[in-house]
Amino acid sequence: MLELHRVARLYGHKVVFRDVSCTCAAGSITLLAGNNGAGKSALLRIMAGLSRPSSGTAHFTMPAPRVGYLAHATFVYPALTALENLTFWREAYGLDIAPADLLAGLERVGLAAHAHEHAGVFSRGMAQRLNLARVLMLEPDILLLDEPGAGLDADSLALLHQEILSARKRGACVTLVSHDLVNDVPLADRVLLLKAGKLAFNGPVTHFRELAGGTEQACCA
Amino acid sequence: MDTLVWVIITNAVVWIGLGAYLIFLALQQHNLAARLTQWEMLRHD
Amino acid sequence: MRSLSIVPAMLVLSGSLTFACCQWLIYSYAPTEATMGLTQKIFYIHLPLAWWALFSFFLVFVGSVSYLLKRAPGADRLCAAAAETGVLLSGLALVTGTLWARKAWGVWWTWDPRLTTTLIMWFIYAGYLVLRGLNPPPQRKSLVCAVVGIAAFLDVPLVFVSARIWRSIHPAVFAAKDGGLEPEMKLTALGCVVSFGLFWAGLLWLRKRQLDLRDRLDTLASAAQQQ
Amino acid sequence: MLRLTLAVARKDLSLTLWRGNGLMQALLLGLLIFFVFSLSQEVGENLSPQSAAAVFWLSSTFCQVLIFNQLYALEEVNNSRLGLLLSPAPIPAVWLGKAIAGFILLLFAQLLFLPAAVVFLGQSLHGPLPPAVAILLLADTGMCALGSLLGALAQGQAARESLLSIVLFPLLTPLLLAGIGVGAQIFGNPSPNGPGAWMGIACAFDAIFLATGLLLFSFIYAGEE
Repeated sequence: MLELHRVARLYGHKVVFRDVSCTCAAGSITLLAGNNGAGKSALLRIMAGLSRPSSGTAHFTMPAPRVGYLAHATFVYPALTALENLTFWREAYGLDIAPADLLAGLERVGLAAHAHEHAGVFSRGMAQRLNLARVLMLEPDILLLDEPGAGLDADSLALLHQEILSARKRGACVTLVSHDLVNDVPLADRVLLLKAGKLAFNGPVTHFRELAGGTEQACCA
Repeated sequence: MDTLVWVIITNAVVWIGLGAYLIFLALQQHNLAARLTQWEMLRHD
Repeated sequence: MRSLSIVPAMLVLSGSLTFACCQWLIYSYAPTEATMGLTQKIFYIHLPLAWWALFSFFLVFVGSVSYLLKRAPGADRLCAAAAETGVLLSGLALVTGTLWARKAWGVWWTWDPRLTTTLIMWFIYAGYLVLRGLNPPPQRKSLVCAVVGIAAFLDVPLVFVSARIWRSIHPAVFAAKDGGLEPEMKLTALGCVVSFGLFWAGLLWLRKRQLDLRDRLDTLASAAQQQ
Repeated sequence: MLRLTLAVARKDLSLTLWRGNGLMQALLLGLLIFFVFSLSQEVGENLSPQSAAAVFWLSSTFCQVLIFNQLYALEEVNNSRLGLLLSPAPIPAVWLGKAIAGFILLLFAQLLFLPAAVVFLGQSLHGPLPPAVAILLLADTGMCALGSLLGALAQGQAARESLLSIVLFPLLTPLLLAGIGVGAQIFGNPSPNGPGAWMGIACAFDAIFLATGLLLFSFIYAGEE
């Protein structure tokens, strides 16, 4: 579904990472791990087509896939209500969804009661749920998540995990950037580990576990 | 003021300007050379 | 370390020397203009400054287009060097222009379309240099500068034409400065432009090479840091 | 593409006009400029038509810089820029949407500046109105095309307003000259040439910068941090 071939990323003169090649298949969850500054977010942006790789190629194997991207930033306009936010994104993405279905989407993330409240008064958890509703509305073929769980309460986190699993069931290709390996490794099918500017590990999660209880600890630290 | 003096002043202004830029370039070059030698010393350590 | 080519330095030197020789053309060969007298001699330095400034800005345009097409960092550095020399030369052209106007017509500034265009260009590219002096993420800065470099050059003809209309609506106080040039004057002016062109090329080359060098040093430094 | 454009334009207008303090800052700045220039008149004397037209366009330009800064700041709050970039529609649609929103806001501001010119600067309207309206619309189109292209350039920088002003102001010179030239005629300073030549300039400017905006916007508005 998603193919990277010898992708490198420079920041000015600094090599963030290079020679990253991998594929992400439909109906699988890939965990993208690495230390701070290893370039996980930069790699995810390249996967999303938000930034160009400094060299190498990144492309989707299917034509015009719907890409959902969920990051720490909530993409929410504080002065619009929850429903207006969602309506705006529907228009911006050119989707044909009835208003009733938009409300159902808010219901799904537990925001139905707050549909007509301004998003500015939302807590971080609520804003991120609204963001999740935006992504779910897309029914993405490719779902890219950049530590969306940071700062969320237990309920929101559980909802997020549930939606990630149902996206996989639907056949989406999910890539998840995470710090929290203890909680997120059980979700994943494959692991990509960025270390010292290279792809240090690329394989199934079982292999990753066998290979290093130690690596896992090192990453969490 | 005499026209000739005026013309000379004009020319002088131009060359002072150009000279100032050349001096700026020279200073920059000097800084770069210093950085380069420092870097080479570090590498030999 | 490979020693640096002496060509640009030679260009600067030979440009200055030939320009010095042109002084003979200016004062002995070219006839003194009838109405303005000696003041008109300023023209011979004013013209090359303005011409090469405009050409520098054209180079910024070319460099910007090629950066957007190929994303080569070298094109971006060429834009930086050309914009700097362009602002320098157009600034000096403005100074000589005002000094000339002061002596010839008793005013510091005339709204002559060419002089006005030079002033606006100076403003535009001075703003461009300010933009370059900022410190956003490097790749983004190059992109933004390239876009501004293109927009700026597309603006130049519009500025010129509008300055022309502006003046013609208000009765022209001063006739065109250098309408009919005598052949000797033309030859002299040409000599000045060419010899100053040598100087300009040397200057641009020096600056571009310097920026290249700085870039390479930065690369080495960050590579060393990463190891 | 059109749907994204309309969505952006509608959202920007509703956010600026009905939510938050919106246009107030830009309007107040423009009116203050009129007031300050009214101080340059001696007792019983009015500003010349040309000066009044210049003040009008000065206010409009400042107003426009603030408007586009604000329009692009909307996406900076929660990084919604990335959300727009992920839209399957082409990116220049965002440029067009913002340009349309800015155009309407600028026109709205100018509707207030015109009476201000009459009241503070003692002007009265002479001359044929259709060419005046035409040049106003043409100049605004060009200003918004360029403003919308460059509005995104200061993204993430401190002192965005002043940065945008120094880059944008000199580039707008042809339009300002056209606006002032025709404005002076409307305020009663007839010229033998009429507005024809200025129309030509404004049209050329619009054509060039509408094309530039369409072609180059996606380079400026990108996901790079």
